[in-house]
Amino acid sequence: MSNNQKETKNYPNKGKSLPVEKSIKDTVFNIFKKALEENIFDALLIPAKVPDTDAYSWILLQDESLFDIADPLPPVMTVQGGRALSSFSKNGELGLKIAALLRPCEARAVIELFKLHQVDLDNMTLITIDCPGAMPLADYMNDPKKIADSFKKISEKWEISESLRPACQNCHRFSLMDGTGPDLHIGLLGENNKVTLIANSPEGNDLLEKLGFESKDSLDKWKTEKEKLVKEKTKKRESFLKEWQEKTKNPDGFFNELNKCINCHNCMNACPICYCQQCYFDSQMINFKPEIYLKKSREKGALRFPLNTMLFHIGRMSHMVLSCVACGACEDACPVSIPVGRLFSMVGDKTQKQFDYVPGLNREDPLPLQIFKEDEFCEVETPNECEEKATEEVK
Amino acid sequence: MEKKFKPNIVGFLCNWCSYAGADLAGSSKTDVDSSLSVIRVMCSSRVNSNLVLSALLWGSDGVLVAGCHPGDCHYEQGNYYARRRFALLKKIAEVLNLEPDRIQLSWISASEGKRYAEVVNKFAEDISKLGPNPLTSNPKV
Amino acid sequence: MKNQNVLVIGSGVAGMEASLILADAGMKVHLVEKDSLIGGQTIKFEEVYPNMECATCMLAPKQQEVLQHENITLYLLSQVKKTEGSAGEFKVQIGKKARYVSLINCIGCGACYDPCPVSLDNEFEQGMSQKKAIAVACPGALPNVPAIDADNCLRLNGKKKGCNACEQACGFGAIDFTEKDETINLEVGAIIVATGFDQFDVSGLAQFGYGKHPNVYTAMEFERLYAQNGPTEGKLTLREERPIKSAGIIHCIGRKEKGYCSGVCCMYSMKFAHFIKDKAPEAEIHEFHTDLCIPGKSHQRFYEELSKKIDFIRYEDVEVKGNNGNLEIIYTHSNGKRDSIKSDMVILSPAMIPSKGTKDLAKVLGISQDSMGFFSTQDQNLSPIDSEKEGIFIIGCAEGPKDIPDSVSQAEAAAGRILSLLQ
Amino acid sequence: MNKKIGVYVCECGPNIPERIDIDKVIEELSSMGEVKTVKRYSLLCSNDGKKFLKEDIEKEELTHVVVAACSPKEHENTFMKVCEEAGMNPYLFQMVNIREQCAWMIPDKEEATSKAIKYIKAGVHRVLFHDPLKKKELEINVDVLVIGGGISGIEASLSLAGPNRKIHLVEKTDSLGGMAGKLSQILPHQGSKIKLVKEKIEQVENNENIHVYTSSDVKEVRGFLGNFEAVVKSNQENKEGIEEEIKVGAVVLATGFEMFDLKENPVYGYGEIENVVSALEFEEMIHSEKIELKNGKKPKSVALVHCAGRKEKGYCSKVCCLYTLKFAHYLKDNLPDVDVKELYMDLCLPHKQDQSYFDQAKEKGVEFIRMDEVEKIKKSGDKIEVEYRNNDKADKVSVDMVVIAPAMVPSQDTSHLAELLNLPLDKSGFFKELHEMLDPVATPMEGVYITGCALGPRNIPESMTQSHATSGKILSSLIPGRKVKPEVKVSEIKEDLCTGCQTCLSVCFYGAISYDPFKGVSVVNEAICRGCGSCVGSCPSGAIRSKHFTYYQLYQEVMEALR
Repeated sequence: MSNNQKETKNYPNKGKSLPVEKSIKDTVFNIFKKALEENIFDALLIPAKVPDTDAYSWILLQDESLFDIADPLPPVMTVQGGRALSSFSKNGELGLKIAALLRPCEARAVIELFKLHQVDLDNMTLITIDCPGAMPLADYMNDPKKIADSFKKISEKWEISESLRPACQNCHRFSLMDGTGPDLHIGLLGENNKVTLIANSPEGNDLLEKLGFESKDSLDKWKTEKEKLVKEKTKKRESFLKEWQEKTKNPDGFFNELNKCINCHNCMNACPICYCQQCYFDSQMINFKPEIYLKKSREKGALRFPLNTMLFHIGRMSHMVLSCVACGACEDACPVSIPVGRLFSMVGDKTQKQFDYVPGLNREDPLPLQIFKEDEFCEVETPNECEEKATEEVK
Repeated sequence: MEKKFKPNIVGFLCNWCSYAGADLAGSSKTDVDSSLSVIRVMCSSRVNSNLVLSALLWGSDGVLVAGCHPGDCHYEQGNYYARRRFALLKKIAEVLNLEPDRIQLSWISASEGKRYAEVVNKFAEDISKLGPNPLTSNPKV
Repeated sequence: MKNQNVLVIGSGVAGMEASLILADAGMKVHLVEKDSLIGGQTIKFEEVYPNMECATCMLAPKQQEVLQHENITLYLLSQVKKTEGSAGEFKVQIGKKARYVSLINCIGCGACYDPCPVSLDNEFEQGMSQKKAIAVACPGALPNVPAIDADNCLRLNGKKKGCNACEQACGFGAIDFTEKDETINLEVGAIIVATGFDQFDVSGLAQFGYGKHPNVYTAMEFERLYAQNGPTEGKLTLREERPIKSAGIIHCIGRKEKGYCSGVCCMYSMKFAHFIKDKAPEAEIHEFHTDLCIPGKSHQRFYEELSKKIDFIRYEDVEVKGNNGNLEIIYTHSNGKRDSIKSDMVILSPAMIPSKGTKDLAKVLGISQDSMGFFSTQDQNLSPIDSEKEGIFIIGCAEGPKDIPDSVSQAEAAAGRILSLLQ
Repeated sequence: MNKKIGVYVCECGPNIPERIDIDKVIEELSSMGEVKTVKRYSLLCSNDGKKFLKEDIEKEELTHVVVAACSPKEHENTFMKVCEEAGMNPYLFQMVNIREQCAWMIPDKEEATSKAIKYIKAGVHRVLFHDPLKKKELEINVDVLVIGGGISGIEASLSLAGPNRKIHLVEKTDSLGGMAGKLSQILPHQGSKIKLVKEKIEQVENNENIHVYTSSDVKEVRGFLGNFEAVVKSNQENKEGIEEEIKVGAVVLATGFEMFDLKENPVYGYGEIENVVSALEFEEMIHSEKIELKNGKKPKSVALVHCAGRKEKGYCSKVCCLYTLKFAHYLKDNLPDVDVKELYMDLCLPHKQDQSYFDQAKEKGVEFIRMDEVEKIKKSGDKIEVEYRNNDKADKVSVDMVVIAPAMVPSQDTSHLAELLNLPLDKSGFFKELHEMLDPVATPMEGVYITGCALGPRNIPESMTQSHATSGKILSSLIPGRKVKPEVKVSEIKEDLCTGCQTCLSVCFYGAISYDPFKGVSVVNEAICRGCGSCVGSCPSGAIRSKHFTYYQLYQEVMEALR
């Protein structure tokens, strides 16, 4: 674990800029190829297009020839990268050195899963890339070519397009954040035709050094451009939050959205944070004898089945919302188009602020429910004794 | 007005402080509202969203979680964790406007029989004012 | 020492701890308590410093354990009358007063209190409230069984021979007027003395106006005044039921007279200030202290936090005067300045002195008292809890003023010494 | 096997029937499926009542029992015992509180009755989900590992060692004795034996049941009360690096203290100015019977400065006042003309004999000067000036020699050992006791005890007392031939549901949960678990079960409450 305790919290002022000759993809892959050739890492987890289909998937790439099908920024997010990574690095230490190229939201999920011991980061280099967003999965599946094309245009212009997934439209964390998340970040913003490599940890630094790169180039341009976009998207996000708070002004707002739910629990299965073997709300523990249901239905006039739909959603929320990275995977997965991602993201925003916690930001920030302070949250106690405590010693 | 609404409230009380406080309220013959049904747990930290939400969505009009005062936990730190979990739940209820006042966290020590009665009576009164839990009568749920 | 029986005198926090450890080890413990309940002085405290933990809650599980332990025989309303023999083979005689209420049959419902025609001052509450001639000391007392005060019960003192109000009210046949005082003879291998402390009597010191002005309280009175199970059910008021706007707490009462520092008063005095500030945040509180003796590792922090909220005054001398129903504290500051403040309430923090029966018990046990009246212990470095007589150990405040953790440590140490000798 | 439940309603004399219509209760309960019998009894906790209950359980061949009576705090154990005597598993029993929390708090009889029915029905439903839990017994090792060879560790070892109990005493330096061994003399009223420590060391060396490891460190400790494994590593010249594994039943930490580094605060001038010495250096001077200035002359005036480090560290070290008094006495007794000034903030003399010791010093002519704090100690010609403030006025004394009494601070090993044993530290960096009031030598790790200054500043008698206290705790829980019976109502991991996220580890105060990297799941050590259920509350998937408080059981009560 100590390997992952980062000493520097701020990312550096300098990076390495590489000119784009053929394409961004090509420039990025050249770096990876070199790293694989020189055994700086042994394998790379990266999205790829499944040959002869329109489907995207994750591959753990060791054979360089397969870079042909790899794609650092595919038009869709099929399986959340955090989920992909944890699926093979959870049980025991990785023997090999592995790098993973992830969207920032995927990397944040990885950091959360790391805190939950669902990934092993000891031999893992996390690489993130400036993310223009992704297209809704359902749209893409309807017309892959058209959507892929429009994604290309959107991403080139860094447009906050309404055809992007809602989660991506409202995402203000699409780039490197000031924390100990990824080891290396690939900046695409800023200067045209340049890719900027930014080391964000000693390991990242090490990687650049081994590749023979010196971090001497200014990051100013990338930073300016990035911050501009962050500002713009933060504004967008705030209006989204406001709109959704309005929508849930009364309990019906919440129920109206979730009433379409068919209890498939796809949202949970797609969620990178829902790491349980079996969801509590899928378990036998919340089932009762028929007579109880009959009695209830008599009392209420009718009982709706399956029974625990709302319990599932609110319950799942109470389990994972503090770690919700707002990746939108749940929403992509919902067959009945419930805006579940936006809902969770909005609640996530409020609850995470309550605990002064940003999921995925820092590896060493403990999960809010695993720690406590002696003097806190007096406002949730009844009778409220805040005043009395305000003057007392703060731990 | 039709028959006065009498709520169903579930109270999770920790064994060492709050349950003993409830006992003391009884042995001092203090009147306590009968809307609350007591469920004994060893420590308030046993109580989590799984329990509170289930109770609430299955038809409880209110849920009380009660434990030892901060610093007095029989298991040293349990109530601090309970408080964090509760704070999260309360916030979720607030954000979704699911009537956050229907859940309450209180600290009641073994010597606070009177306080137990006050807390329960006040909570029952508040819940009566709120009326039946819409989560249980709402056909959408 | 082969005899596996141990006599423990006093069931305060130290006596209980020693009893439990020995009983857990399989020893047969005979626990003698002069009162009708167990728990000693500590159960009178609403909260204990530095964490403000509720003392009743803290001790209740221990008390229950003592009551239920199969290796502990409890003798309530009892005193040791005679001892002879030596370590390993003490012969002990215990005098046990009649309770007149059966510990087995009584279920503690309290139905007998109201019918009783006699009311008297409740000593446990420092006389601040009344109780009946049949009563428990306070709500939550353990064992939760009342005792009849034979001196005041009309039937037992002969004033009204036919009175059986309590007997009639009892649905369990728990009242037994025919119960007689008993004498019990025991043989034990070792004796642990845990008879605790009393509070220095401040009524002799006229300058503090205790007894003259009703709102001058002793520390122990204040402890009960703010206790949830005390005479006001925790409501903090003056005698005339007016809210408290100002309070002065005076440390070191009796330090000069007794010639020692009691080591705990500074902290409990600050605990009072902390409590008043909690309940009445507007109240102005002054602590009048000489040396601050706050040696616990968390105590100074407590003081530093508190000093932000209340006024600490280092005094050379101090007196309390009445002033039109109000109190005035006149003092000389350590910088020599003479000054005075008005105060609604004054709390006196008196020295801890040996408990009342110490002298008699010393005689019964054949051990001596030190110059301050506490039981003497041997050469302190070798065995700070050994009395001069082998097999007799002195623990807790019977050995000298100390706080709860030190008392508990000594209790555990006494058990350790005994068990170590038996190995 | 068919479930046959017996429900017994205790009247508790007049207490319950006064407020609850028991006939109605019986009527309602009798209609419940699994309930074989419902009976009332006047006073079940009486001897007759218990006898009745036992016989009735046997007669009705009951599998489960519900007793509706007083609070479980009163008689749960009583009736569990009866069930056991009647041949039942005592955990297939449920107590329902219809006295304190029903009859005595609900004035309306009808309301109280329906509440009682609700509670009893919940009890009946609940008891059907009870598991027949079994008490376990574990073999124990009664030997003890004592870490730290100062006076506390020595005393603990001597008190614990016995014909059936071996003690492993590990000391990091090359000799026993610790700080107390460096003291010139012990305070007169604390004992006359100057050679106390020496004698104790001899006793240890002559005790065949104590094995001493000098120049050694404890590298690893694993386990729980009765069953610890530890690795001791030697740093001795000829044995360097050699590790020995030992098995013990308990661990005593007696790692002592260190002195506050006076160089940390330049106002003391320590290390800069000649003839400004620390208390420990002054002890050495007394030891060698040479109280001299650097120039070989005897000092004519000495200032004893208290409370160095008190402000910096945030606590009073308790013993400094007394030992500076000892210095003052020594100076007055041995250098008749010397002028002694004690500069103190507060005199902390909390023991009954301390004050008279102070009074005697005053009689000998020692001057006591109160100060708020030392402003600066500096050289001025041949003299040393101690500048201080008192009541906001600046003042100074001028002397030949200054002796400074520094605060006691945690020894270096403390944080390392805390990590090794998973023990909490307090705000000052000392070990934290399990319960500051009632359990002053225990830790959250049952079987690990702490004594002496490792817990905070204290004097020698107090340290010795605590060593005897640890010995009391250990001798009473680890008895040769006896087994330990861990708590039954503990937590249990359902391995097929556990994802290995280790959230439960972080919320367990007692360190009862560990992670099995091979299986990828958390494991509860039942011998350590106290059954609070905090881990259960922390586990999102419900992979932890708290025995006797399972979700199934609690939900039965919830459902009944909602009827």
